[in-house]
Amino acid sequence: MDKQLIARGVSRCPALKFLLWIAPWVALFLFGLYAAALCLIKGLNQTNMDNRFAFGLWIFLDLTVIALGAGAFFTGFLLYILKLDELSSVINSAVVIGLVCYSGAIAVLMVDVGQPLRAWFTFWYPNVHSMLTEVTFCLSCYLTVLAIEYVPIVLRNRKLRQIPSLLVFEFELHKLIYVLAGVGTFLSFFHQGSLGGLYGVLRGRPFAFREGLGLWPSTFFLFILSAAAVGPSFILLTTWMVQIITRKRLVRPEVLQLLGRISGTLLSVYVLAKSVDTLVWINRTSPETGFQAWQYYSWKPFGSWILVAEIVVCGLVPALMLLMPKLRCRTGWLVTGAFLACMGVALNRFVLTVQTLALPTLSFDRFLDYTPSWQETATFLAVVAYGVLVYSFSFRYFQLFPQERELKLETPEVEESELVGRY
Amino acid sequence: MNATRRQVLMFAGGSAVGVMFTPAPWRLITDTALWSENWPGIPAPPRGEIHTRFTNCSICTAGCAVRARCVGDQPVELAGVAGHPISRGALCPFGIVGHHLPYIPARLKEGPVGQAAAAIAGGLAKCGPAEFVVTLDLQPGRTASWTYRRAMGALKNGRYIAPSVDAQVAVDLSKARTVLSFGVPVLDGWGTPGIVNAARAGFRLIQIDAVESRTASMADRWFRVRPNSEEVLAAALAGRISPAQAADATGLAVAEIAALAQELEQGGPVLVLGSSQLESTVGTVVARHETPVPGEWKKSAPVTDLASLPDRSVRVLLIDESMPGGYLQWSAIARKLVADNPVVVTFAASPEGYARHANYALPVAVYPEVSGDVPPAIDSVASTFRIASPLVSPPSGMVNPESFIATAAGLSTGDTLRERADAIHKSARGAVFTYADGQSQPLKDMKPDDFWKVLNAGGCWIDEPGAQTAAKLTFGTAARPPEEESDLPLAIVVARETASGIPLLSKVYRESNLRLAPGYVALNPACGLEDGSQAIFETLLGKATVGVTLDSGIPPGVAQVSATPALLDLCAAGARAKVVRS
Amino acid sequence: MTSANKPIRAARYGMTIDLDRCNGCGACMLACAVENNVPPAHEAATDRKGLTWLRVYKVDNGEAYPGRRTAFVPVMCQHCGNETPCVHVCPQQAVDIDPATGVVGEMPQRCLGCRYCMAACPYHARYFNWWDPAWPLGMEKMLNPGVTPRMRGVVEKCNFCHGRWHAAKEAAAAAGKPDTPVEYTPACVEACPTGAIHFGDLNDPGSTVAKEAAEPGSFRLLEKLNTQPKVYYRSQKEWVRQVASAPRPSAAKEKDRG
Amino acid sequence: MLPWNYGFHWNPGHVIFLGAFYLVLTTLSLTLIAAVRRSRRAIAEHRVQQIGWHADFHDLAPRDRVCRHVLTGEFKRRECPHAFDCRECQTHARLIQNHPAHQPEKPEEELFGMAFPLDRFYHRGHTWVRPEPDGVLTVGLDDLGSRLAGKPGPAGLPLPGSHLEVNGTAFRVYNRGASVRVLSPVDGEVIATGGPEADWILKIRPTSAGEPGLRHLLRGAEIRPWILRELERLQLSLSATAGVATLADGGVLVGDLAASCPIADWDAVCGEMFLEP
Repeated sequence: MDKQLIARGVSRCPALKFLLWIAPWVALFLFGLYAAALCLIKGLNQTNMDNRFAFGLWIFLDLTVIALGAGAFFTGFLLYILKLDELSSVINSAVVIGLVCYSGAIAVLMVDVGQPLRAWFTFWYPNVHSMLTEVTFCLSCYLTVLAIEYVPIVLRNRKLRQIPSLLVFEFELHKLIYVLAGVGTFLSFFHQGSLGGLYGVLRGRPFAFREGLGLWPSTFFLFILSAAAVGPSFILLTTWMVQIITRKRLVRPEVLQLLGRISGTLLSVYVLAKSVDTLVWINRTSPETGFQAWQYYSWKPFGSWILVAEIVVCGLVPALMLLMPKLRCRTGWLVTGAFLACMGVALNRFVLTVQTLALPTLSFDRFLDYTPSWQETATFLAVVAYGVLVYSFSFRYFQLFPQERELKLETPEVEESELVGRY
Repeated sequence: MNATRRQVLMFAGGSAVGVMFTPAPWRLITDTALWSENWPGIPAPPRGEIHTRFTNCSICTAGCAVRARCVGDQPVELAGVAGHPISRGALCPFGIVGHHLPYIPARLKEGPVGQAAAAIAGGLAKCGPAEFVVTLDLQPGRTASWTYRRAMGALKNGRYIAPSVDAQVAVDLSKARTVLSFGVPVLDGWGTPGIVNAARAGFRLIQIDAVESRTASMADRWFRVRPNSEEVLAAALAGRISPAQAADATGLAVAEIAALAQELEQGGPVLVLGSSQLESTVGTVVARHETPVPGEWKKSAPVTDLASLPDRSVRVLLIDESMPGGYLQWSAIARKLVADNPVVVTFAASPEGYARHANYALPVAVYPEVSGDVPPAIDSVASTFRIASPLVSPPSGMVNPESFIATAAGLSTGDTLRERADAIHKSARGAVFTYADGQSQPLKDMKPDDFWKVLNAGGCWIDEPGAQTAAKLTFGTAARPPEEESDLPLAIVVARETASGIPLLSKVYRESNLRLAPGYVALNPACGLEDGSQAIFETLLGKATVGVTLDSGIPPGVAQVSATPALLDLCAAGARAKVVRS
Repeated sequence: MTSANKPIRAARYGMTIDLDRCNGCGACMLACAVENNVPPAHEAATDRKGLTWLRVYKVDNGEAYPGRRTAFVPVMCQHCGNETPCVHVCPQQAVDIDPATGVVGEMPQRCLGCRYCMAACPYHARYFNWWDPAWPLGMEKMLNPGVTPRMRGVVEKCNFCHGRWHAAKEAAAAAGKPDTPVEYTPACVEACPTGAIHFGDLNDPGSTVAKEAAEPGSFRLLEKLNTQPKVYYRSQKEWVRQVASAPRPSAAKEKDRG
Repeated sequence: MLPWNYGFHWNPGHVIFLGAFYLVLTTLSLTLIAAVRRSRRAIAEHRVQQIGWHADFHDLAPRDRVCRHVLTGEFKRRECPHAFDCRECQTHARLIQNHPAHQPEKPEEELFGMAFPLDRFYHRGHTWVRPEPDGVLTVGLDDLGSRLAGKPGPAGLPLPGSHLEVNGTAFRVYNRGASVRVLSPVDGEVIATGGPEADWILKIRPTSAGEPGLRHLLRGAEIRPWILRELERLQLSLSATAGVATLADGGVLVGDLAASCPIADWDAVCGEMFLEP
């Protein structure tokens, strides 16, 4: 029934099947909205956060999601600024992922603050020394950029492009996409960094505090690096998942491998930098503030295993997997590597947010535990559902993977029956 | 000129843009931001002229002098009166929030006044020769207490009961070089904070306590004995039993006990608190001169204690718990009541006390709503007369127990406080300290009316110090050695410094773990229950639901119980308990 | 981040707390709550979701009887003087240091409730309004007119009784010397029955606090963080001074828990 | 935030930070404004059709964008930089100067039973153009095109007097769910429209008379390789959608392709063949 909206020459599953696919996600999304509404109307007492655990699941979500969404800016940067044209086959998908991640993160932030009505105060009385100000500004700007970058994708829809004015606007806007990519890159570098700075500057939390390189603490740069490193990995991962779910070939394997290679290279740099930073922290930064680093890891369950897991298992290992051409060319290894890389960054964000707050600072403090309330979890899941929904619709009605059509023509051996994917 | 529509629009647009480059719109936005800065439902503190009023805190016998900062006639903040010869500007945590006492959520608001009066009348009529009409006064020594005694005296078989009989013996901390305290919270709610703190530097405090109470932790020396074995140790120190026996019972080493005994030898004069076995050094205990009363009051019922009454003999029981004081276990009282429907009337502010058992609970005004005098504290060497003059007016429907009981007994009373003030003035003893100016002047230089004014506007009459006496301090009934009850593993220790139900006190027990919350039991973390969980507290006298607080300061095998009436009813001296998951 | 009128001589208000005199009665906590219109706890509140601008912690030396010792440590905003953690992180200048007094101020009416400052504070001296403030019926008549109650969703903390400072300031101005640092007493200082807390201008060498702060027995919490708190603690007991340093490793904690 | 706001004071932090912020905002808004203005201009200049074709061309698979000289083997690989409009192509001009297209001897190419008379020019959108003596150009669907279009044939013909431009939409073709536009091979004014019975579809008076106006059209020797390649593409797209490919019926292409294999996604196939992705 919605055939006229679906691009010519690509096959999408019947509308009914599509509805069946999105129905559960819509349900989850609505449930999450209800939970979020509770938090907004009744206040944050609905969460399990408290004075000591001032941040919880949501901040972890924000940091992780934004790191994963970094693929959008970084791919754009590689494609439009560094002219890595192979990536044109994933850029649309990257933009959608970025949009989803950032809008989701900002939505959750709005629920996370006690007085959402005053969110604009940050723009009104900005404290330029605060990392959060930097984050707020860059996030909102970059979300706008992503929205604008998303417009052409929407306007290329088969039906919309038949409206002359839209067609022309899309054409002209696409010509200027380089500007947007440039701005996006600029902004992203800053907010990815300032998200890292967010905790790095907390001299009151020696576990998170890092010494400054110039204006910003080391975590600022580590976050940029790690985000740039996993961004491509996450795109790789999502593209692969979409290919599995829809049982279609959407991009050439070389593209995925290229993404893997980029990811691997940056990841190895990141791992190196992170290790150096950690050593400096253990041997200088932390002791100087009167805290012996080993103490942090004496609080179960956060033993030193977490450090190993973060730097070796989810850092060094995937980096090598993605760097070795032999392994990279095997989808299994490629995907595993990408997955581990993403896990590593998620773990890093978790450690920096949750573990930091769990650890005591005063000698008469307690080591705190925290389990999110159902409202928090539901809100969290709503963001996931929201992401899946936006991506599903975008995939069905817009051309996220320009190569799809020709790849389809290239594979005559694929049977019709197989081609009817879920979308 | 006539402008075209286009020109008008252009002009409007232009000026709009122009305005953006002036401060006006931005300032406007900033100022209108206020609407998101103030929410409905946030109470606005009342405005008004601010002035100071004085009174005396009547929450306990310390009767600390209070300086109240008032807006209009509402007290908003209470503080001590610096330079006060007795309270010395100190005010305990409960006194600080005393003005919130009327707002205890569970406060008793109305009661069956008419029925109660009728029932009492009926009871008096039915009262047989071997039966008694009894007034139980939890806070003896007040003027109201005298009225009760007169009222009971006016009845042929009236009796006046008080938790502690001897109100005239006091301790003189300033004379003691060593204070040996058997579980008495010397530094925490006992006596008068001002006096204790002033004298603290002068004496060495040795605390015998089963748990690390707040006093124990601040004491110079703390001996952790087995619960309820304080008296055994005292006996050993008094030389009645051998240190070896005491060692077994108390869990202390023989050497420790010997050392302690020696310490007391050299550390004299020694003031012993909380023990009826061991005597204080002469000089540390004084007998206060009795606060003068009008002559005609003298013919009144004597102060007796509950034990002196035969069982099943009380026909009518009137309980005045309007001023918190000692608490007599209900089971002990119930034993004395006649079998066939006795009349029990309690005058209470809270339904959680005897109101749980009484036939009639009549609501009373509380501090700082009501005018009444505060008897001198145990550590006040001189008799005093200070009036807690009301800072706020009580809600309607409150009963004045004094006049109610007087009327019930057919005793006609005038303004008793005034009468007593005049009696004191006649004696021409002592001096009067005026809070407003911080001056003290001999009573004899004062006119009766001025004296009365001062007393009501914040003043305190202080008698000459009492003389040394050999009289012993009595501390209720001596604690019996713990019952050996196998399936009740926990020994009970009562935490006397429990927080009350005043709303803001949540700061010290719910929003922090500083004090034991009412209705809670503190246990050693090894007890296997979760902190803050609900549990069943059970003794031979019954069971109750309690909250559990884990505290590593509580030794295993001990349950520290908050001193709320409901729990005190279950905790006879030396009783044992068990706490099980509910 | 500036005060309206910069005085000629800036004050540096600070506190000294004698832990050997503190018997943990909690009078200061209550006086603080009364003075600053801090509402009583919501029925769901715990010691982790409560509002205690000033909180007295019960600390021990981690040993079992007979070695066990307990002390009480009143902790309020330490009014850090150097790189004040909370001031630097607040995204919208809702937290500031008044150069005239050195007091770290909080503007609840500008607070967004992001709680970043709470994560930043090593002393956990900042508290979030998880619920709308509520007093038992009629009790709001007893609120202090000098301080506005805060609404749900904002952070608040000790400000050395700003209301009292303001009153003192006005009195001084009325007396014709608006620019000199005024002397006033915060509620907790006034309330402490044992007189363990002293308050005054650390810049004034003659003041009690300045003298006591300089004494050997005095120390500050987590001094090595170099946040330069203006609240000094004093104790003659070595182990009490130890509580100011970093936490014991959990092993020790577990031991003294049991 | 703004110099006029309370609490604002000029310090380096503010200047740098807000400077950057406003710079970003300005850039973004300027970008949008530029896009809007350009598109307004484009619409005003009637470049919509052209832009539409360029957008389509951009969406074509790379191997469908090859230069005509790759077909004839003069280049190994070359992507057409002018969206199949060779009139402004220098390379093309040079090439045909070097060796002008020799007039083939036979009058028409015959492939799988399809006739491609060589007396006319062919557009890569499967239309042909025959210059008439009176200078009018006759336009029709070529044999492959008409087989794709099937029975109903062309529809939505432009009214006489309307103006067509190269690679703009000439008319549409509807067949078995397929709905594609057919690119106009030439510039000019429509003077007559033929029906299904006629072998031509449009008669057009060209804007610029003579050969240069037709330089972008295929001719002579180019036809055979081109058609062969087109059949290859047809084969591909058919097999991609239908799996089976029964194009040739005893070496002769069936009359109505759509009828011959109905399960195929004819929308996709026609899209491929008529260059409308």
